Amino acid sequence: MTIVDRLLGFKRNPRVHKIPGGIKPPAFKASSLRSRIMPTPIPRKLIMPLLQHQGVAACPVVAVGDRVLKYQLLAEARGTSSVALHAPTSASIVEISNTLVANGSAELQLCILLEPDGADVAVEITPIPDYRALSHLQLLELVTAAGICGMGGAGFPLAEKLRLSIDKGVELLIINAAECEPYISADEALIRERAELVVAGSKILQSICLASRCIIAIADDKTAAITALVNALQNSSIELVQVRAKYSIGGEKQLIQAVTGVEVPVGKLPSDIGVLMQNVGTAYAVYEAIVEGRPCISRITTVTGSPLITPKNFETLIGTPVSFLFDLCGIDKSAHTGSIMGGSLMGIALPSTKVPVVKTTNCLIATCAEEFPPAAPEQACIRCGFCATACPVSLLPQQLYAFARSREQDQLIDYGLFDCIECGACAYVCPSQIPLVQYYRASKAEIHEHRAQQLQSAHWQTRFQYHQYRLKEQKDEARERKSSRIETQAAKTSNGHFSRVRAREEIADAVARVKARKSKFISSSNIDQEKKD
Amino acid sequence: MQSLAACSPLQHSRLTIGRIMLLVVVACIPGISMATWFFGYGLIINIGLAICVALALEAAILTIRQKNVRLHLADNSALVTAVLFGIAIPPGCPWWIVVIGIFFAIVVAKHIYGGLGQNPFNPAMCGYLLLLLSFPLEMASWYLPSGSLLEQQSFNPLSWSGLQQSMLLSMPFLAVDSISMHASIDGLAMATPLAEFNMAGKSALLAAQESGLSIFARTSGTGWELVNIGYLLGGLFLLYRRIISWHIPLSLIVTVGLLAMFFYAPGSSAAYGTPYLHLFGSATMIGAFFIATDPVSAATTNKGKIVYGIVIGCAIYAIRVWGSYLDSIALAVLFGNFCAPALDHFCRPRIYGHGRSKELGS
Amino acid sequence: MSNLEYQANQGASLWQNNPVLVQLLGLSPVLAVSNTVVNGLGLGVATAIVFILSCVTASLARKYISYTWRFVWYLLIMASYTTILEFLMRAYYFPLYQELGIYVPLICCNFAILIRMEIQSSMLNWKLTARDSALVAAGFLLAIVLLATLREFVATGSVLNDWQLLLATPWLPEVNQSATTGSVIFSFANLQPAALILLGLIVAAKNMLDSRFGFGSTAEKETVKPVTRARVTGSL
Amino acid sequence: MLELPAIPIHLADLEQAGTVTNFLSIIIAAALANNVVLVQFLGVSSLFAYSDRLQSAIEVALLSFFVLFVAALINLLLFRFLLAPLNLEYLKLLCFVSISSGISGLSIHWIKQRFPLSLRRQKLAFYLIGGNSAVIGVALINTVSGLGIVESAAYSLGAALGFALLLIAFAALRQRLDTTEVPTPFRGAAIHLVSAGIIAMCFLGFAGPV
Repeated sequence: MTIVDRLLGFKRNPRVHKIPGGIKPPAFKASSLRSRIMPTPIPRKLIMPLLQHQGVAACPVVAVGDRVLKYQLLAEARGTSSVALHAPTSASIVEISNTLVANGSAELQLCILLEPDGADVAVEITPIPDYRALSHLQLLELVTAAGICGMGGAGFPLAEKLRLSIDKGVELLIINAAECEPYISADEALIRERAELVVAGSKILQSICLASRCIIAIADDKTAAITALVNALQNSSIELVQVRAKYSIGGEKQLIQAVTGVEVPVGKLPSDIGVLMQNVGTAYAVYEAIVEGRPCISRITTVTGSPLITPKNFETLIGTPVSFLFDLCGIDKSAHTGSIMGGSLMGIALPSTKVPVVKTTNCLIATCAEEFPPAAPEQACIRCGFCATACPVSLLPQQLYAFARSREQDQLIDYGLFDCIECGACAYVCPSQIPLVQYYRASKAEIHEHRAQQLQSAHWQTRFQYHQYRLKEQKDEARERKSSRIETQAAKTSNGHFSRVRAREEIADAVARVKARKSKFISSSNIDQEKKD
Repeated sequence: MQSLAACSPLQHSRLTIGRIMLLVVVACIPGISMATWFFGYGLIINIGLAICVALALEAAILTIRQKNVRLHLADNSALVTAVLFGIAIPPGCPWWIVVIGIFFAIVVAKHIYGGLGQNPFNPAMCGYLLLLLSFPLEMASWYLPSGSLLEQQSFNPLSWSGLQQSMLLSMPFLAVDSISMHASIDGLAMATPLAEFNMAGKSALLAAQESGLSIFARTSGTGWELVNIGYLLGGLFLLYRRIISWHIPLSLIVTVGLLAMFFYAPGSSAAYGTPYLHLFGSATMIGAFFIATDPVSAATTNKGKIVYGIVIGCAIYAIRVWGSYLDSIALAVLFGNFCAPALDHFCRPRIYGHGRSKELGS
Repeated sequence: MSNLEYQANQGASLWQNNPVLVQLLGLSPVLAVSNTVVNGLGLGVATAIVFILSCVTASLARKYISYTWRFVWYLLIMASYTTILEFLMRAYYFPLYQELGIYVPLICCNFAILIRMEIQSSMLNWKLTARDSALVAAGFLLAIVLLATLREFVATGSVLNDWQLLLATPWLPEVNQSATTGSVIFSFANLQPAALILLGLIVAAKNMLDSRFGFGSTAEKETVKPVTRARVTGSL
Repeated sequence: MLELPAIPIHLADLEQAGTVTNFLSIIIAAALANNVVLVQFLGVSSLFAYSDRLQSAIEVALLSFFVLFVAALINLLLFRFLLAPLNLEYLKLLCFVSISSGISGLSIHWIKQRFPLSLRRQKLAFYLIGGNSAVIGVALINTVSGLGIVESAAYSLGAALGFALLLIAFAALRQRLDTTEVPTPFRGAAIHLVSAGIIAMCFLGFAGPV
């Protein structure tokens, strides 16, 4: 893209705002875009993790030995921050057990293991060709039932996000097609081939969240996809915005800033400033769920990497093992050194290729030693500031790194550790090969732990103080009782008769005094607490 | 099998410190070759000696500190320190001056602080400043091999005899006969035209400047333009490769230029030197592009870098014009280094989502 | 502080708890006049005299000093002794007094003394105070002489140049008492920065000795621990 | 009378001063080239004691700027108009000490009432500022420098400015040094002293201006 083009593009899109930072790693999208999206055959085994998104795991409604049909519910959503799970094909349930999945840690997760019978028999589904016939709440119900979560990678449950947006009243729906990771081409392939369906899905989303405007934001280097979208968007109220292609523009907050010029204030959600953002893949899934009536059982996944002979985009069933997809592309086993799920910058290294594709898997990379050499030894930070230039949220990663090493938690918070989106741009450019993101994650965990400990110790301190206070109180009471007894005895001896009423009054007085003192203590200890804070 | 890093990002830009430092050294080459053409081989000998001493010291200290010697030598930081130091000190000064300076630079200014990346002061300039304070005379005299013979006998400092004399100047113990050595160092070139300007009074050099001496003339006082242009080219190369950012050099050069212009204009006697003299008749260019931009000791925020450049620019001008030391780059840069942590603290960028609250649709 | 603790603690002020090398108190005279041993010794002894006298006085008067205004009293005690000392020096050691310049009157705001008065003299009787302050003053003297020796040796290659300045005037009427400039080898050591850097090196050397021979080490523990890079070691 | 201290102050050159630019140059010379702390070593202890945290360093810097300037001014006037005419010069030390500690005590009291500063160790602050050798030292230098009253005031202002700026910048530097991996024997006081030495080197470089 030449400078002239960029200038013209700028003129065409006066709405695009400049965002700080960003990097431009070399793109590897062309190889996987050479062929069209290919539907995968049914594998011999499907692994369905119950937690494929952010939030709470789904609750299985089937038992081992059951036979399920395609589209049948496997697990239902547990509460609002959970999504349902459906059978991708007709199969029998072999096992429900803890299995290795790709979740960034070595932790096993509860999965439903299916053995497809190959017949691919489906249950009845009800397509709704005209979504306008339904109210937005009915549509929301359908979307919830379809078990869709964000397809961009983060995997926030769609229904919950929509509900939040309806409650807060959003004005603008942004469809995120600014796929900026160097290896991923799933969204681009989807737009190229099914632009109309994506646009239809976006319209449904717009009518659900009641936004007055809808914008599709796409990176300006995806020329074929832009052409397809322009054609699909003719006579439509949806606008197309081309943002500059650089890495981390695809992040939710960054894209909102680029499109609207508004920043999401710290501690707030995009819906608080009246914006809802959804991925293109999610829009497509919504189209499928409403117009075709199909729940979310497949997604578009880029399978790429130089050890693969024919990298391509697959329309793959959820639960397909990664090795099955690699074999479909033809893999050079000798060159293959490792696998990545997600992009090369924000993705996770896979512990094994046996793990399944989940609803958030937009890309699978088979790595080779040349492209992904093993991490070089970490050297000293020379404060070159490349990281600060690359940071899309204007942090100072070099300072954060220094504070993380010397464990200065107050400084870390002051310098905005919790504003870090962990995009990894800083670590990508770092000439000292410092795994900066790893430091930040460790520091975040440490600070959380420290805070929990502080709360705990504060709790125990108040308990202890109260204990001390109670002991003292008991002593006082005993003394009081003793003195009052002496008094009453004295009164008895002096007056010659015992007044029951007066004694009761005295007791009531004493109790009131004690209560007053107690409440005073509690309020004073609260004040102390506040002072400490 | 080989493994990937545990934590994202799994991809890397492949730029390493060693490569950055090497590029800085490469960018020095035009300036060094110009200076060599002007001053003879003395500069090359200085730099070579400095590199040898620096690498040996670095390796020794890394061994004492029980670090991985090969890994840390490969970052080439000692190389850059040595080259910048070698450029700064006058050619033809004895070898022990180089050793003392490098020792201070590598041991005190760098490794006492914990090595590369930890030192708040530019090591090369610390070493230079120590020498400037300890041996003011030696540091002010830039010997030119038989400089007085230049015009009369068309003496070439780049010739074999020039090399010989340079060697003798640096390592006097090589001379068998001490008398012959003394005979050959009668040439004394000033460090910079500015130095001559400071020493010879206010107008002597000015007159020479304005009488239209060719900038290619290899006599003392001129020729420094060429050296500066060499460093300017090297600096532009670094800018092009994005090794350094534009903030520090630009703000520094603009500050020095503006100050020179402001103080030059009102005085009819032109007592403080022309902007041209300040920018090209001294070490401003190497200071702006190579020394002030040392990432370890400079400010790191963008706003901080601009203020840092301005602070150094003002310090350079003040020391040059009102101070008693001849060349002020080292002093000014160290002063800037001292201010850098405070500048970084007060010039932090606004983090996304903090502060400004703008409404949608406004 | 109880008597026992005090007994156990004595000697600590000389090295482990040295006012200059550890607490960084009273640095201004140490740094400023340590360019020659003679100067350092002169000012060190003068400071020690004021030190002991002030502490003893404060200890004797501790019952009459009001708590709120005690610092003003302490400063006034020190200032009085300093003024007396200044006059004595002017009478008997005029050349040395000239060499030391402004730093003689400045003894009156030496923090090492002030803090010792605050901690010890307000609690202890005058005998213990005298012993304690003598030790601290010795520590001060030790530091200043150490630094001065180092600086003078590096600068000139010899120590105790102009030793005659230390002799009182009445006994040496004829000797030329003005400071002579010796041959200079490494003039940097005479400059102010060298005082700071060399003192830093002495402190570091002290830390190193302490940790090597296990005198109650004052060096801080290693707080920065490099995080090792975690790797995925699972196989494919 | 006292002679000029052994440390070169170059104030003799300033006697012809009389114009605004000369006041400016006195201020700059006192703040940088003859920085009270690092070149004349007045108040070094406070520099090291108060630079451990940047926030408190800023507060102490503002406070000591005020105290240093006002105390030097009052001491100057007292000396010139009371002590010198009455031949009571031998009382100057006692007067300076009581006045400067009184001023700092009052100013801390005043500030505590109006601004809830986070000044830690306020007692220490009191006598480190009140008994600060920079305060007394500047007052003493003013008695011996032979400058006029206005020039002495400018010198005091420059000295106060130099002290405050140095304290803030040094605290920021120390904050950075705390995050670096200084070898164990050098950690703490040693590295701070070495850094101060290097800073003093570049302040010396300013010597000679004006």
